[in-house]
Amino acid sequence: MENITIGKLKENFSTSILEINTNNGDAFVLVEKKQIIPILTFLKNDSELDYNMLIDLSAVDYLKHPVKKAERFEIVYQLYSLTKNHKIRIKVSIEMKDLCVDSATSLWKSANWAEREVFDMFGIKFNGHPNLRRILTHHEFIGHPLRKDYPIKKRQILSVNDTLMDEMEQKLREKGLKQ
Amino acid sequence: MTENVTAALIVVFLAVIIPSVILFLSHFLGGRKYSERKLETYEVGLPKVYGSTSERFSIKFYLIAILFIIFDIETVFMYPWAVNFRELGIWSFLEMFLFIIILLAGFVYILRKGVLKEI
Amino acid sequence: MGLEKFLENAVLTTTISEVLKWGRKNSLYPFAFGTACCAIEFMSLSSSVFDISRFGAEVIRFSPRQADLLLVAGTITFKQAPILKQIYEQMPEPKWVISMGACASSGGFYDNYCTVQGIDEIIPVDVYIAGCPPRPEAILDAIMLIQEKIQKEPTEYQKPKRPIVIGNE
Amino acid sequence: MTIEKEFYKDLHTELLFVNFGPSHPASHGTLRTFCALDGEKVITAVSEIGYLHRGFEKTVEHKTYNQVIPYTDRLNYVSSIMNNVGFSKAVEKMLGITITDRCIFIRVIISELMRIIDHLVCLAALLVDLGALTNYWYLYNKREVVYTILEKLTGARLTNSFTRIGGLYRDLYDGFEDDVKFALTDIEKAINDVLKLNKKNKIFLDRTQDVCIVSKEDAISYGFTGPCLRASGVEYDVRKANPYYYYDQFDFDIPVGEHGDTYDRIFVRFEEMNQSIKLVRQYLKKLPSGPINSDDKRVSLPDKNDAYNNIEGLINHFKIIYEGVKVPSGEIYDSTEAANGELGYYIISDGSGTPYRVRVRPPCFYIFASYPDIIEGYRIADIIATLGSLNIIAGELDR
Repeated sequence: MENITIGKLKENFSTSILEINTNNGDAFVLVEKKQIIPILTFLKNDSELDYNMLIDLSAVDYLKHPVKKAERFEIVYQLYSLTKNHKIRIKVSIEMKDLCVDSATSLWKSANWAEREVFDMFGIKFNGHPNLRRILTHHEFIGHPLRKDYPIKKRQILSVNDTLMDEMEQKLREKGLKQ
Repeated sequence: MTENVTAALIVVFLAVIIPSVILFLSHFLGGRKYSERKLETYEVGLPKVYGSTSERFSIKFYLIAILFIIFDIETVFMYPWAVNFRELGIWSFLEMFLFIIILLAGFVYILRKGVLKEI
Repeated sequence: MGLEKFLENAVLTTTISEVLKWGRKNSLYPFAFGTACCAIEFMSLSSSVFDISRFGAEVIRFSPRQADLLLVAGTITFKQAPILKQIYEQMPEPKWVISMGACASSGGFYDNYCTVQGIDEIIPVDVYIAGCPPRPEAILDAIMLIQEKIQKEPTEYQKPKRPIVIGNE
Repeated sequence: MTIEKEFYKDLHTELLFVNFGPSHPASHGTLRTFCALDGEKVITAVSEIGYLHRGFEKTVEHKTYNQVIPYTDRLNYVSSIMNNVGFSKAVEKMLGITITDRCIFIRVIISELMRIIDHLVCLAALLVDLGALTNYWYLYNKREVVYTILEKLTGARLTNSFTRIGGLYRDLYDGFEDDVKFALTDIEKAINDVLKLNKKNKIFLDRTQDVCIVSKEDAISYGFTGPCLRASGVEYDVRKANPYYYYDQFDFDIPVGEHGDTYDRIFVRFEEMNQSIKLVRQYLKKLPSGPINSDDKRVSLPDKNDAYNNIEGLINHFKIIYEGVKVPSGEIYDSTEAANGELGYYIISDGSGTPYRVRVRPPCFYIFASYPDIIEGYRIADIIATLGSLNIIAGELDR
């Protein structure tokens, strides 16, 4: 049963698709890092696929996974179409040397905070993200906790809370209220 | 005549003495221990408070304050009138009615101008 | 002296400290520092089934200036710790702290990089409540222990005689 | 005819920076919004979360699957069994085991009860923030009625880790059906009382109507799900879109709002409570009898005399408890309709008893991400009403 999404993806982006697989009933496609934004825009704007909702964006660290993967990190986009009621999982693998990928905030606003959390937890940078900062851990935190090599009990104390003024000024400048 | 005055004096006495006694007791009896962090302004425990008290306030608050004062004083004038409403007879009723009409005109102006909406 | 005999049972004579203790004990103003699941149990504490106002602690203040009982309900993470410390510092003097729940008392079952392992690392705590979340009756018991501690603790006008032991008779 | 805009512009009053901060009565404990105000109106706002980040995803990587369930309780601690059901459903799908019908029915009945009491607390807290204090006691006492049922059933009031992988902690106590029926009529009475108080209340209507409107496109782009998305007019409910646990065989309809303002978000929740009550009644009528744990040896513990008398039962019992349920290597993303929206679990297993990675898709993370943008231009009183109507639960938000 070749679902329509994979069929269309093969037609248009056959070169940049690295792996297609189904597991527990869900299909997922591993794509090239360079082609991720064109693929996502195609999935969103194509009338037949119409993936208008990015349900979830997360990352996985395959350092200690028994099955050896080519690169260490993988970013996972769960897409869902409200009108067509079908979903697809797009994966992008990120190698340790070049920890960055293009940001999807231009396509969906839900990617904004999800990417900030992936940056906070794994240290993967998103080019073109409007406000890439830590979101869950405090601003004096060093290291990225959800990596497999970060010890679970390594605690870091926060001395002074973040005043958020720099973030606020950036927003004010965008609105033209502050020089 | 005198029992009215004595009644008023008792009220004034109570109104002045009791709060001052309470304030004096709490000031005198309560323990006091100041630390540098306790005297900082309370901003939900966050380090930096922005702006100072000498900054300019938005004009809208001034409007609200003035409107409140006008209509509050109006009700203050009504109290003594309402208390001995019977003895004062018809003329005072018409006088007070005139007073209310004037203020009502001001109120209609405010509603038309939509001052309260703008806040 | 003859004063009591003369006034018989018309007037009760007592010391200032007793009056102060009685006043402080029965009108605790809790500062509900609720962060996690214990805050929901604190909400059911202040609703009418387990009524906290039976102990005079019904007026829940959200500013440290008007509170004298800091009730820390929920997990305190390292990001929240400076705020808790600052709020504790800014509370006026006769103040007591209840650490409600396993997370506040010892970090609970979150033994990881971001949870403070017990708020007594940051602020002195008077009464710990076990449970995750503790039942509302357990919080009422803690408030009674605080009241017992106020009754036994010497006020600023008395010299401290010996360490106070609460809750075991 | 209002005051001309230029009248204010040249007065160049300063922006007032205020923290609607972590410990504020209306900020549910750990949400912080740094607002720049002009008078009462919010010009721009910046939100900060993470004050209750307890490291769920890191801690869970060292626990076996059944040990993860108490951690999922503390995600959305207002309706905790819904998280358990979501997690166990995802793991059971990975294992490929089918759970018994009675277990499905009990899970749905308790989940719908949890959805009702989640909306009760959300509306109670919201109405307290709006100043309507009496509704707090009307609604909150009905939650205590359901608490007594949960205490009898699971032993805990709030964090009742009730499901296990492949079944439940225990069967229903007898007299459960009558308690639930009594609780439902009680809740209906409380909802009517609160609606009588608020439905035509001018102050309530003025404070909630046309406040922080979220358009349909914005709601989808922000990743809204659940009552907040339906309030904006998008009819998406996981129970209808891809039904699980026989939801398609029972009739209930999804309330959908038109404007997507605070008023719609509140009344979608009120209407959803009525639908959930209807659902629980239908499920109660058809509650089948039979075992509650699936008989699959990889998952369910052997019964008592097996574990004590023969060696296979003993080893099986020891292996499941000690090394945890062995889930075949693979990955899954499975979602259920929790009270705040679509609660998804993306689980990667490496064949051992402990999960390799559990990623929770928290519904209110994406809803709160839009908060600084949707409150621009509204007054402080409105942003408090809006925060209440979004029902942000910090445990689920910061994980």
